[in-house]
Amino acid sequence: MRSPSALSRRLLPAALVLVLAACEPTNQGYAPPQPVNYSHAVHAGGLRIPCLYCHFGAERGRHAGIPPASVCLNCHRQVLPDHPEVAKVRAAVDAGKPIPWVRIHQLPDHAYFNHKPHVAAGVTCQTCHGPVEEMGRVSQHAPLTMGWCIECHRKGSERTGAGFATIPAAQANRLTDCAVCHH
Amino acid sequence: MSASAWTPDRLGPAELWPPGEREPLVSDSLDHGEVTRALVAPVEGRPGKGWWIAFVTAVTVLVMGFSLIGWTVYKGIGTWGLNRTVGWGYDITNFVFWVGIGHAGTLISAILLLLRQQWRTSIARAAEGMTIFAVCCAGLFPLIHMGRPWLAFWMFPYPNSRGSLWVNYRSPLVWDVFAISTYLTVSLLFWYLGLVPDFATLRDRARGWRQKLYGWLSLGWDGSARTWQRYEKACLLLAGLATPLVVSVHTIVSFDFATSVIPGWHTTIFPPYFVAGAVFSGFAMVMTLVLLTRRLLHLERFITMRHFDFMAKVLITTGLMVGLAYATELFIAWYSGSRYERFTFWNRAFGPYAWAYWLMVFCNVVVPQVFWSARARRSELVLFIASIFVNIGMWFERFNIVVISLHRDYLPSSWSHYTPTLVEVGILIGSFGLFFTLFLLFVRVAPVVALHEIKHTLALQKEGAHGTH
Amino acid sequence: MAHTEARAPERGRVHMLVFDAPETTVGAVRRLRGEGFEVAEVYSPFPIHGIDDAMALRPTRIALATLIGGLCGGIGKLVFQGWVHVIDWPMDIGGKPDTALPALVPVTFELTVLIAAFATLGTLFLRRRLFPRLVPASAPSQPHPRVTDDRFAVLVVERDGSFAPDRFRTLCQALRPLELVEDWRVA
Amino acid sequence: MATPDERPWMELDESQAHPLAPAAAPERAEPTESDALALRRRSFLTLAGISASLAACERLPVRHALPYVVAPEEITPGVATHYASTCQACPAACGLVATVRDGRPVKLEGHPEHPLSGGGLCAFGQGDLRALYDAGRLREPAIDGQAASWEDVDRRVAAGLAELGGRPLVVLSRTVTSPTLRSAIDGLLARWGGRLVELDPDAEPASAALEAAEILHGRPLLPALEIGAADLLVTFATDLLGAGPEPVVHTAQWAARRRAAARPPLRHVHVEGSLSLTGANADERWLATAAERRGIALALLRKVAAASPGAEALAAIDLPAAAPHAARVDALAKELLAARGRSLVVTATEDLAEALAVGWINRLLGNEGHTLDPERPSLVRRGLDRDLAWLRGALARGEVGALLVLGLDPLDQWPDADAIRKALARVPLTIAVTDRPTATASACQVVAAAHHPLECWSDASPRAGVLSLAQPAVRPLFATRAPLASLLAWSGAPLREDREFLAERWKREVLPAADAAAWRTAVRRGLAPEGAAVAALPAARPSDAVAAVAALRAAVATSAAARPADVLEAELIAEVALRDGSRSHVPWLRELPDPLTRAAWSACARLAPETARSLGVADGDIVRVSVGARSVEMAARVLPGQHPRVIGLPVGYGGRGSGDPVEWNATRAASLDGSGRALRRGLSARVERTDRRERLPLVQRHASSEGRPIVFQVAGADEAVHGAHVPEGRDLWPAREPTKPQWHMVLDLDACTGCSACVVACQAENNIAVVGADEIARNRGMHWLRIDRYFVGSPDEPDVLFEPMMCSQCDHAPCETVCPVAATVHSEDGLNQQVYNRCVGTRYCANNCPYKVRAFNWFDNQPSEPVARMVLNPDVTVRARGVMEKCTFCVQRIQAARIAARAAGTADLPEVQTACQQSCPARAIHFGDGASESIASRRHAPRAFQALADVGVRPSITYLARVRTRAAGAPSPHDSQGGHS
Repeated sequence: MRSPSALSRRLLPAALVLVLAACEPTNQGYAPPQPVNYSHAVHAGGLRIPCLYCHFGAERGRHAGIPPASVCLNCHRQVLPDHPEVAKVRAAVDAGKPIPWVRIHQLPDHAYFNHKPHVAAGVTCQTCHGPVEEMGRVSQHAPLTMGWCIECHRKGSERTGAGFATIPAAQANRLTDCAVCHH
Repeated sequence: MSASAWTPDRLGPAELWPPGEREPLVSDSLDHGEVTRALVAPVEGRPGKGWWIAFVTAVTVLVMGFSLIGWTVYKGIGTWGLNRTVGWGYDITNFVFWVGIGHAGTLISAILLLLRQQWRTSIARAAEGMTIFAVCCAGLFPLIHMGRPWLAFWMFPYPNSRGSLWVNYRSPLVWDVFAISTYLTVSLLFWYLGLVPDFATLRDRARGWRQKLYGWLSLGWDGSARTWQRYEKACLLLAGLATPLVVSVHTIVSFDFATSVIPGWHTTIFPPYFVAGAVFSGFAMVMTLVLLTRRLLHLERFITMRHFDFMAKVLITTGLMVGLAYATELFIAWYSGSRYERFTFWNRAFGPYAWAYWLMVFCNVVVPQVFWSARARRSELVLFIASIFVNIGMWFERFNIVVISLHRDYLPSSWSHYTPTLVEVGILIGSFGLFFTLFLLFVRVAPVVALHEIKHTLALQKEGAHGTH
Repeated sequence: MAHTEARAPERGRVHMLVFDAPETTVGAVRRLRGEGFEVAEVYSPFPIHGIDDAMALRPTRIALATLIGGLCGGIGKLVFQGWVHVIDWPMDIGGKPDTALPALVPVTFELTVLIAAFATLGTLFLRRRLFPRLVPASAPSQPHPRVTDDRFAVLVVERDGSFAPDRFRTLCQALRPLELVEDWRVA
Repeated sequence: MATPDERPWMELDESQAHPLAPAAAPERAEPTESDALALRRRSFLTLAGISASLAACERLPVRHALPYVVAPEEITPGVATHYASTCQACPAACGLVATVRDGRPVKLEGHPEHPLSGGGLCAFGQGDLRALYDAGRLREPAIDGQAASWEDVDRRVAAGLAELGGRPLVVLSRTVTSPTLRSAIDGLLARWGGRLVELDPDAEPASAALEAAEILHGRPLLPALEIGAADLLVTFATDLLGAGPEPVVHTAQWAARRRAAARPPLRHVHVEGSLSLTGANADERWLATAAERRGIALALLRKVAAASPGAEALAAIDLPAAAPHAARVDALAKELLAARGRSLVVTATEDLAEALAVGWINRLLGNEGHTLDPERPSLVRRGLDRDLAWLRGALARGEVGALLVLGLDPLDQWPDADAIRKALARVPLTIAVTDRPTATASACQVVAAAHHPLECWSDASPRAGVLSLAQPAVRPLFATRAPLASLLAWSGAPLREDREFLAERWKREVLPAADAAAWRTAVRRGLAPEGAAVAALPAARPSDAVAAVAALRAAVATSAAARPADVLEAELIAEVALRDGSRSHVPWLRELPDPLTRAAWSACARLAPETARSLGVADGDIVRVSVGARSVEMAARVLPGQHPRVIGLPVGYGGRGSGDPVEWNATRAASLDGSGRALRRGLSARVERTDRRERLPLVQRHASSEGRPIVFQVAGADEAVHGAHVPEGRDLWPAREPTKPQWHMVLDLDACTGCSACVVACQAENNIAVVGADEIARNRGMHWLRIDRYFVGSPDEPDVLFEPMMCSQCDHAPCETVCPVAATVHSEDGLNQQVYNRCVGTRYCANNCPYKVRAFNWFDNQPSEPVARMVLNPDVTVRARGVMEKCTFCVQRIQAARIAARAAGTADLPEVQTACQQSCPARAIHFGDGASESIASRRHAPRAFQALADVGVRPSITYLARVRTRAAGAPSPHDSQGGHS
């Protein structure tokens, strides 16, 4: 005669598979090699170049933007012009061909994320992107799931400290409205 | 049930059958072994020509239906005849139709069990099977009617990475999901529970893979008195649970319409009206099915004309109930004074779909009146034709509710017309293919009349006969 | 309790009487028990009317499981729905209040029934050890291959030396079973 | 607009190359397979914002991000820029603001500062954006049907022009409103010798009115209308508010005049045979055939002249006394005389007598200089039939040395196309300048593939004293050339680039100072500065009253041949969507239902119910309409309000390449009179029924409101609507605490003319799919905003009511409660949000919507060609198959405003305009916080009502009832609602 435990030995793994299939995996930790071996640890960490110097779009609009190669050469015409990685950038500028960076942070297309209000509200870059200034090769820090977004948006209505203070209270509780991100 | 003494007087209206002429429900001459052999024969023997013809036909229709479902999923719901005004047509009509069919089984097995109606025994198993297959057919339609059926699992509240976005428990469709899945589950459990002793019988007669199969299915059934004691209690409890459940399911299905704002849908009469209609259509379908099965599997000794007599009386009763509901709807529409209500019901009776309305009235109210005649109640041909009419009529009842209410609602500028496409018609026919395929497989796998219950009935019949004399 | 009952026939010598009708079976059980023999179990193809009484079985408490299951399902679902709509993520749906109780009734009811049904059947299956198994269960627990067909088997257990074999045989002759298997053992 | 920028429109610095096209796509964009489509890769950014759904259980696919190599200054990826320009879809030349995202225009809106159009933009103009991205555009020039380079084209044209041998070069064009283009044409003609022939291919004739203006005012230019100064407007068969010459301008004036509370209400009397939008909106509408209209005009003149001192000469003319509607004519004449200087009579006719009579009426009533301005004439119609007759003759005689067709397609539009085709073959050099393959282009030797107007530099002067500038909004998509540049190249001008030529001319002739700063300001504003020099007009000859009276006497003498009363007359009409058919390939415009017939895609002949009955014809029956030797087959549409003897035939359908099953344009049904004029009205027609039927793509099949509280009209602006109010406090549950703002919309049905500009604006803004005729016929249109049309009163002379219908964002939204997955829920600011990516497509919400404003994606309907997808607004999700969608009150704009406010650190949102509101020429749509002054005052106005208020869903849309003013004693048989089907 078989005991209930024999039953559970067979059924439980099946149940586990079902549960796993139901939860959505994320791209968290994705750190692909990039065409140019650029180190944020060196530039943002060591040299303390502000994020917005290169990713100037974050203040102005939806996309933070990958800086045009010409921005790199603002410094690298003088600094380390002969570094092999810098040479790749200069070659790209000379050829007029963009560098095919591999995109790391990808939100689903039906979510309209806009950098501008987040920067304006004082959300630091690291809140979402993690300690980029310590990353040699950038990896995806946050899961970038809706649940993760919502977690912060829910707090937005409660938080009164730095950043969220700029949001009038009447508007803050709208941060969980669907249309904030989906339209 | 087992605890109380059963007397034949409780069988039914005794006045129809004067003492001495009382017709037994099951032929008295059978002993238990004969019952076993007669009822397991379709399972153990090779299927006959009739079965094969029916099965091949059903599977062909099923394949056609599923191909059309595949086409719908591939191309989009646009392959159907729905439009901006009429968002539901055949899909939900079929859904409600099949759910309604699915009510008779539980009614017969649970409610009649609680009411101690012994005549249910012979048809309960078939009716329960029919219930489950009908609910399977019904469940198909809400699934495929979705624009994105591959996301149907969103209808279930499961933890997710969207901040845990659950479901909207205010939506009658969510109630439907819970009602239909609960109903299917409980019906399956109830049905399976009834099958377990019969599987054990099959197991003990079988060799080889069949023995293994039925060994698995019978869960190590031993037939001990202690098991039977708990088994009977559990059956009663399940019957007690299934009774409000079966009423709740069609009530909730009616909420899909009753809680909306659309005139013709927004109607408080719907829950009882739907339940009565469900019993009506379910019994009609049981009648159709059992008439066929009885012939096909030679079960005349177990399913006698007396059973049909009872069923015909149920039909006439429930038919009058739906007739009353139709009349009440019309009266209330007039009495409400609401211009929208009045128009909607005027439009049902005299609008572009008036033919469907009057077809419904004819099939559901007029046709069952034939059963006032005792001879009609015992004529297989009349029973069969009338039951088909009721099936058609009840399908049109749902069509009338779904489509005629929608196609002309509040805003005349949006009034429209709905004509089904061949794809929709094909899927409806295909759902019958699914239903009959499952039923035909069922009669080959399990005894279509519950062995242990028939034996029990026989024993009680004899005991009762002794007791009264 | 049921557990020990089920295993009872395996202890001591067991004798089996086989009948072909429920009435004779019930009569036999009454006689045997009246004569002081211990009837361990009766096997039948369908529930025998009056056997509980004859064997003096205690009524089952399975309904308790139904009640507990139903309460858990209903209350649990009601609380969960309330938590979803009031605490976890309140939303303005159709302008109705978050605490719209009537809307939560149908699902609560369904879950009550569902969990109660599961509890009932689960209890039945657990207590009577009904699980899918490959080997026919007749081997350990079913004394006669035709008890699922048309035979009724009565098991009498010999215990504590108070069993009187002669008296038993005499009684058996009087009861006229179809078969009498003395010292029946699990195959 | 959304961004509170004090400089809302970008300026293009002339020192730079056109910077709109970036060197490469910004991030999120992927390289496209544009080469296969001969698209120049540099010319556009790919399809950012087009959603691609991601499988749940996989890692996301590797995507590359291509940043700019060197970032252009003007473009911030993902941020819109706005360029002021001028619409060139028709000669009315309304002001335009193009919204450009990542180098591609995604929306056209009216220019609020434009002195004439003032912010509105019609459906046709907005459809021009979709024409830019039309996959069927010409992509390169061709010679003799073979693709060629521009050098070859210029060589061939130069060689051809060099061999003219004294025969004239004829430039055939639509009325040229661009002074710069006109000067380039002049330059070309001066160089080679020739003549410009202007032609207006519209259904509405203008030539007779131009001739009348020449007689009365000394030059063939139509005096500008000042409807705003009028108290009484009498219009004869001119569709001022619909497909007329300047619909946006006239609608804006008309609606503004109706709203002017301080003055007596504008009375509008319209006389016509075929129901038009103008007729539908008039207070009073008289049915009259073409001949009857002439009679009415002459009878009116007779009465006005009799009552006007100094009009003895006119009174001496034997004007007919008896006219149809004699009693009404008497009353109207009295009204006109009572409104001297404050009345306005307008006609569109082919009959010189009628045109002169109307001119005389205006003159006698002293309207000139008040409601009518001959000094600052309109310049949008200049085509004279006599020029055309000359060209026909010259072509027939083989006297034309070279023919340059600028944009027109005469072979499609002229009745005698076959003769013209033969004549074209004998012309030594034929050139077609067009952006589309046309019948004419295929018959021409040289096809100079033209830029789309949105790729061109140009200017426009639709009225004397008004000058606006057009700048490109996108870098050219194909190897095409601006028409202006082509003309410059062929005339051997020193400046060959269109922008240089334009800038040079403006600095020389328009701008007060010839400096770069003034030019830059002009480009930024899209308008010539105040007080700038205007385009030169033909000099006016002094008006000669004696000659004008004589002309009228002569014209009256040539009376139209009497027609037996039982003969039907065909009238060519234009619809607001397609107008003359020059954009009939634009899917947005084809999908746009006609506001009156409610049919999209399909041409249908309009018949009065009585006529249809006598012919035994129902909607969709194909009828054969024969005019002279020509006949056309068309589906019938029974239209209440049509004159029983007039059958309306829409033009604009069936143009080459439009995708119509019938390669036919209704203008060909027009007949030619003896002088070579193409007649469009009063054509004797025979109508027969065929035994074929068409399933008409109708978006509305029931015309009556069935007495339900849906739409109302009242007799005066202060009159209250009865029966549309619902007692408060009937809720079963406590109300939610409202927050601020709660978005609310008010639609003024008294201003709304049904012109449908909002429908196209909504379609463009919200990426609404086009589904095609078959799907429309199945009632599966996707429009979020539709304009319902109800007929009230008798089917023969009904009142017409329009009611824009869109999601009402109900506070007690029935759709929300039923959605199982919470894909549609309410937002804090009162919006009914629809989350497409959550929707599983049960359609329950749409079923439960009392207004039926939700649209389901039955199929994948979005265009697959990459070039067509460039029009998609990246701020709005492109909906997938199986998903429900509906009006969002342009939530993306609200969101942008909120982000702007947040970035600015203020609590107050900047003004938000929905797309429909912005485009509305009549300013009939008001949007904002329900508690704000502008909305709240309107919500509680006497005329305010909510559609289906008794259902209790609490819509956030309030309507203001239509006001219909009838003359005292005029028949007013209709109550405020009801009707027939």
